[in-house]
Amino acid sequence: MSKFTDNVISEIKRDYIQKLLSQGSRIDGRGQYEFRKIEIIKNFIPRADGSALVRLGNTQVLVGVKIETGEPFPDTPNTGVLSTNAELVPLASPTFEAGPPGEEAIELARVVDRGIRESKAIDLEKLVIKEGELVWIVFVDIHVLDYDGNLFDASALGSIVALKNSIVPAQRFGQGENFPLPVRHYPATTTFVKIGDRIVLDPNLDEENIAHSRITITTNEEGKINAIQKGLEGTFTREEVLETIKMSIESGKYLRNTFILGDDQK
Amino acid sequence: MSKFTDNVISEIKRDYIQKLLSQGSRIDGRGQYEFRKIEIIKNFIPRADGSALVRLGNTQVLVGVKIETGEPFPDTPNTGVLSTNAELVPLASPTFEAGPPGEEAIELARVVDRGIRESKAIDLEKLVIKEGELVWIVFVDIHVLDYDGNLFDASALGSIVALKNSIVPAQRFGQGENFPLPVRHYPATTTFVKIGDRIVLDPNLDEENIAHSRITITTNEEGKINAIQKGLEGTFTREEVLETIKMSIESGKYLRNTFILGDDQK
Amino acid sequence: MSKFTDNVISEIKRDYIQKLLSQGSRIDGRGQYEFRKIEIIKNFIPRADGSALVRLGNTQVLVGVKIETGEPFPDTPNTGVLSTNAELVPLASPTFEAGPPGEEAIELARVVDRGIRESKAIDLEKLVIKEGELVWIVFVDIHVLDYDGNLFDASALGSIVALKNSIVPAQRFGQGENFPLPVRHYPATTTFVKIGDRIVLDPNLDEENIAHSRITITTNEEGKINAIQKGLEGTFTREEVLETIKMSIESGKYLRNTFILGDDQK
Amino acid sequence: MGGMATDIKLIDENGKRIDGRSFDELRPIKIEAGILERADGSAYIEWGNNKIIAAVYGPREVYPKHMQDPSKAILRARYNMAAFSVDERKKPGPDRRSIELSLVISNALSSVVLLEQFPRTAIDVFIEVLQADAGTRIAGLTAASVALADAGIPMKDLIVGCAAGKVDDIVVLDLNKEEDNYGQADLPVAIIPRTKELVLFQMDGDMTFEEIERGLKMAIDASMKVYELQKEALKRKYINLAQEDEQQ
Amino acid sequence: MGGMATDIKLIDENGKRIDGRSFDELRPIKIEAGILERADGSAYIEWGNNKIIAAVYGPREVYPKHMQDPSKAILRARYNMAAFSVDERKKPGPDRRSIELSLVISNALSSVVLLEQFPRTAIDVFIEVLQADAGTRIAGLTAASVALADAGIPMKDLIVGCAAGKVDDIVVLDLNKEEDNYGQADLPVAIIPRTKELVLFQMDGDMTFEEIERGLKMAIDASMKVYELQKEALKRKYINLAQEDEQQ
Amino acid sequence: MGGMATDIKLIDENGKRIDGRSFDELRPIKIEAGILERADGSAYIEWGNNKIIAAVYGPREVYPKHMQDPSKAILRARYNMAAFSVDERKKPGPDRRSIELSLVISNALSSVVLLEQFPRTAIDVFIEVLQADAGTRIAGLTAASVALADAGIPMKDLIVGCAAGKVDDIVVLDLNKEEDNYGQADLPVAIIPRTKELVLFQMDGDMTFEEIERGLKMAIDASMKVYELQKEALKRKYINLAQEDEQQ
Repeated sequence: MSKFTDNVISEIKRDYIQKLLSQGSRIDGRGQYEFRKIEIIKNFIPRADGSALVRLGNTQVLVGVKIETGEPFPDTPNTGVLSTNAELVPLASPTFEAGPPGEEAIELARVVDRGIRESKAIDLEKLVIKEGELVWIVFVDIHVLDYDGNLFDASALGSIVALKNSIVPAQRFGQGENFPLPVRHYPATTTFVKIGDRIVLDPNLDEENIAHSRITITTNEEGKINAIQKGLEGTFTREEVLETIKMSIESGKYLRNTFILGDDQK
Repeated sequence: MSKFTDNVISEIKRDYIQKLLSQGSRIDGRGQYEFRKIEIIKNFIPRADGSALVRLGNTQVLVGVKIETGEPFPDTPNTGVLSTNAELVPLASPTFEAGPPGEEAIELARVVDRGIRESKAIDLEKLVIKEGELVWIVFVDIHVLDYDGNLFDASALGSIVALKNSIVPAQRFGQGENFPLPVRHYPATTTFVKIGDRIVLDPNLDEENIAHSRITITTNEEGKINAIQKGLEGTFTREEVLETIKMSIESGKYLRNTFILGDDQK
Repeated sequence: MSKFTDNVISEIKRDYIQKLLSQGSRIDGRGQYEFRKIEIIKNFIPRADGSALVRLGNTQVLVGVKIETGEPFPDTPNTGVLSTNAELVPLASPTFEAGPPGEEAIELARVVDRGIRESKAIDLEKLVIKEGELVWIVFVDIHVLDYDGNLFDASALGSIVALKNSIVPAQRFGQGENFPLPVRHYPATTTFVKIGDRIVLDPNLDEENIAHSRITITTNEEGKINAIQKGLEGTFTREEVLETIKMSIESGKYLRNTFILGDDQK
Repeated sequence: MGGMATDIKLIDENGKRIDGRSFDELRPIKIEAGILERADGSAYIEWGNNKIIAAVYGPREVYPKHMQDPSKAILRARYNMAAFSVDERKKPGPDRRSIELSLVISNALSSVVLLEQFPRTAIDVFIEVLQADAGTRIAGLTAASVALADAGIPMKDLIVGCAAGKVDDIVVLDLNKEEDNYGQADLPVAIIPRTKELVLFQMDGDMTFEEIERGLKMAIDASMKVYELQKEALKRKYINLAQEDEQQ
Repeated sequence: MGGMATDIKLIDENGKRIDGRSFDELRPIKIEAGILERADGSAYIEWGNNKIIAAVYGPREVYPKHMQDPSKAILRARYNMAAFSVDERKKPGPDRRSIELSLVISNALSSVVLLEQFPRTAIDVFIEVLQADAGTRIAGLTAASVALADAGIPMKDLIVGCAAGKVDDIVVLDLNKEEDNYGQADLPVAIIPRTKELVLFQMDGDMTFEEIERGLKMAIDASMKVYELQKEALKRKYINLAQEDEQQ
Repeated sequence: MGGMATDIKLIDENGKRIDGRSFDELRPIKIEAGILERADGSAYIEWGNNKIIAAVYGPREVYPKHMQDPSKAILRARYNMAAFSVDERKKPGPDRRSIELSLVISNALSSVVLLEQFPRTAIDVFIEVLQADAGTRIAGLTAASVALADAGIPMKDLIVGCAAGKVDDIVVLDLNKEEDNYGQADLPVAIIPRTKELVLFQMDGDMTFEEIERGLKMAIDASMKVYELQKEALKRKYINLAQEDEQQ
């Protein structure tokens, strides 16, 4: 609930987008299940232990990874710790406000976190220095720079690319040689919205602003599903949900092969 | 100072209550020093280490006790710790707001805490695991569910009943066998308000809303006084205060015999 | 940005002050580089480990020093810790509000802190109990009581006088005999404001309210400069800045000889 | 999911779960409407060992005013856990999990409440988890929609839900606490019963497409059973009210 | 009460207390009115080793506006301890104790201020404890009511108080820090001197009815002595003002 | 200054600094205007290893309303460091240093923006430090003034700056991270280039009058060079826009 409701879209634009969709077209000419142009600059922040700047159309998200030593949680003494945080800094949108993370930032961080955690992307058991006493804590910080829709996919993509390229700074902490962060799975996250009765992948801000329902799905390289989050106040039918899950497995493959495992990064 | 001043009472009702009182009657037919109907369900929350749901007329308060290990205070290395907290959750009244405890919740928690602490109800010296290093911390959490006046007495009663039935979960913390929390005194708390020049025990919400002064008194089984809190913006004469203290010793006996020591609990 | 803009000054008074200044006079008859009357009561708070009440005209600031044991910062294992805090309590001005320190209080604390820290006034290396584990932490708390302009100089003066008279309470912490806090340098802080094209030392509140630029300079007994802070939205020319630095070295001598090293304290 | 690697066996050789249920069996559920005096509407639910109260206030004024929506009411749900509701005492106040659940519950309820009828106002829904035992978001949401009905807030339908999950490689209904801690996936679902559209849908863990398809069906079928309990609770409340009226 | 079991003897064989006072003797008290330039009214009190300043601002505007009371002024007292006022440095900002004391002090002052004369405004009272030595709430309240008078706020009367307590099984007046830490009970009292009605009254510890009766009497009698000091402080302030006027 | 006593030698026998620069040499600087879609104006700066983005929103409405200034716009700059921008992860949210820098940056920018043209509004400037390498406040301020120009906010001039400092007893320009950590003084300066008036000026460390005089001159001269880069960045932006227009 922002004071600056610049996200409000004009009636005319709303009607135009909906009309196009009903004819099978999108406002920016994309196909129903087509991503916007994706650019990734990995290691954009050399001072971080891993980082990736993701451009998804005009949306820009910078993810930085910092790895430090600390105590494990009492109930998991023999695994490292993953901590994911998102800042919707007011630089990125007139609707974002300074201050502690609001419900949108928290939802974003928790959905991205779930994708990494539930896919067991990081081998946390290899991040134990002394069982029950000292482990590596992996901080994933999502810094949104320009908000033009679909922060979920941009942030999740930036996070896994940053993690894949992260180095555990063991030397800085007097813990021996540096080593690559052990990443063993490559979750890919895709988001769909429903506008009227049409469903599209990777909504831009205009589409997001008139969407009734949203669904974000994370799948792994075996085609299994690790996380789902339905969002917004609208509904999906069971058939729609199952269709988006199927499409997510496909689109996830594209993201994984092209941007996570592939070399299409700067 | 609430935004939703639903506690405001109509002029007509105010006059009616005052007129009745001047004739020696109360709006719900009770005597001047008569409690509303009291019902207690102890161990309502088996997951807690002790609990009691108190219904005082339409007021409902749930008190839960959790007991954990922790460090003692530096100046009392050989006693356990008591920590009392009250949450006036917005579910219980249109005048309660979400957020950190306000002055009303803090006054409630501190007055209940004082009754337990000053009566030395809990034998805190028996809650030391290792002197100066590890002791039991007893958390009393007062969760107000329905606010129809006199939270002080409902909360204090719920707290002592919950404590009396609490088990120290030593096993959960690898500290040997569970044992009953050592409770050796049974403080009883009674609250009076002054409306015009009439004083009544256990005000309901309508009475509270037109009261000028309030006094809450905690007494123990020896008829000694352990805590007093005068509240609200009005005054009491010395004689009135002494009269309420006398009545509190009597009413405290009733509460203690019937609900704290007696079997009139579910 | 306060709700209570009592600091707003009338057009007429503004014009009068400016006219006087253009004629080389100040509203209270002082010379351009003359301090208001200064009174210091040292050890005003015997319960503190050091203290000084400073009256600078009608401005009153109470500085208290508390010294406790604690851990050093990881990157400076062999020095004690200095922590400076300022509270602009709402008692001191209609424009101050309760709550955590705002940007003005933080600027004040940080500028005073810089003067003490950069002049190396306290010999922090003598405040180590056990290297890397236990050191003395020196808390300087600035409590503003009456705000009639120029909090910087009053607070900085009170801080160095309080520190010079502080006793490290080693006995209270079981660390041997008490000893005087080792203070080896005597920074003096002076503040100038620019009104129109005139610069004056030690502005009172009326002058502060119509000033465009402010500069606060801390110098040590060798005539070296340890800290500078330009404030407010206006500008200074290079020549003006250099002139105020020169004057600050002079005025600093006066403060140091009369109030810090001298006996002109109660 | 807790995701802890353990040797705990959650389903025995006869297909029975540790609490004796079969794979598609709900825990015992009890719903009561109108249990608070002060709230405009309220409900209490026991679902397994969950004990949860929901209350509704509103439509009422919104402060500060610039938060008002001139075209409709704002529905704000607040999911809160009592300090003593879980094994280790929870510090009072919202944590990140509570904030996320408050959001998804607000969204789910907003899908059926006729918010357009009350512009510039707020409808506040408070869910207090008194004892937690897995499935609190769905149980709380289920109680909240009864509380909304009890408050007389106009709705297209109730909201009702149930979780499915995956335990010992089997898709099962309505995870209990141990299954939630040591199982492989959790799949909370809430629907509008009249249309069976999904209004809340989350998943975490590891499931194939087919497993989700199966879990979703089980959760929707079970939701319809819980829906009957919601309606009965509301009916009981109104029968009681009618009887009280007669007695007067 | 601190309630620490110790062998500290607080009253000697001659009935003298550790600071040499008899059982019903006040500590030295000094009150000064009008000691701050900026505040609308102010007062400084030394009571034993307590050093406390009170200031008043108002009546003034209330923000945000929906906090205004259309029928009267809101009186808001804020009791605050300086970080260096106590043995162990106190972290700045309100703790639970400060919040409770701010409330009981606000209540006590509200009983005499003619709030109805200033609807929609706030009267703010700030109490800064610079050095604490037991009895700060009463000393602060006593100074605050002088500051209100100094600000010209219309009042039915001043508020004044004193604590009694129980030490070594004896009821005594005006506990000092050691007596507060190691004694058996504390009984802070504040009254409207004209009517001797109680406006603040708290107790914690262990007392019989008769002990409270005795303590209450001692506290009220002592309050009347402090009342004289309040009036003298205000008189001194106005004599000084008058002299300054004459000199001009 | 870090003030750590070390044996680190920061300037070699040939007068070269550890990164090879001479005493009055700037680090490499790259400025780009208009790099964000959503902001009303934006700029990106790389200055040595600093990487900083600035964005501007406004003039826009101020909430709550009593914060509005009826005579002019409020300019609010917010300096913020990303958690990963420094060696040890920084907890998100403002610390005391960020709050002070936000203030001095707000003051500096306010000196040139024609705030009187937009009464009752706010102009918000957000500076995000993505990677920090000494001199972030000046680099951020330099980017912010380009962002203001990019947003079309009317200004008397740009603001531009540079720091001088003292290292191994020598006055040098534009400290890098090691020089900042182990040097003797830091002297950040920002000016209005047209008049060379100072709008930001801070110092900490240990310098004589003559050293400050020299440092100040070096900083002002260098600022004029950075000013050229600012103007080029803005020019490039408008040439690109013009070309895009032609292509359409």
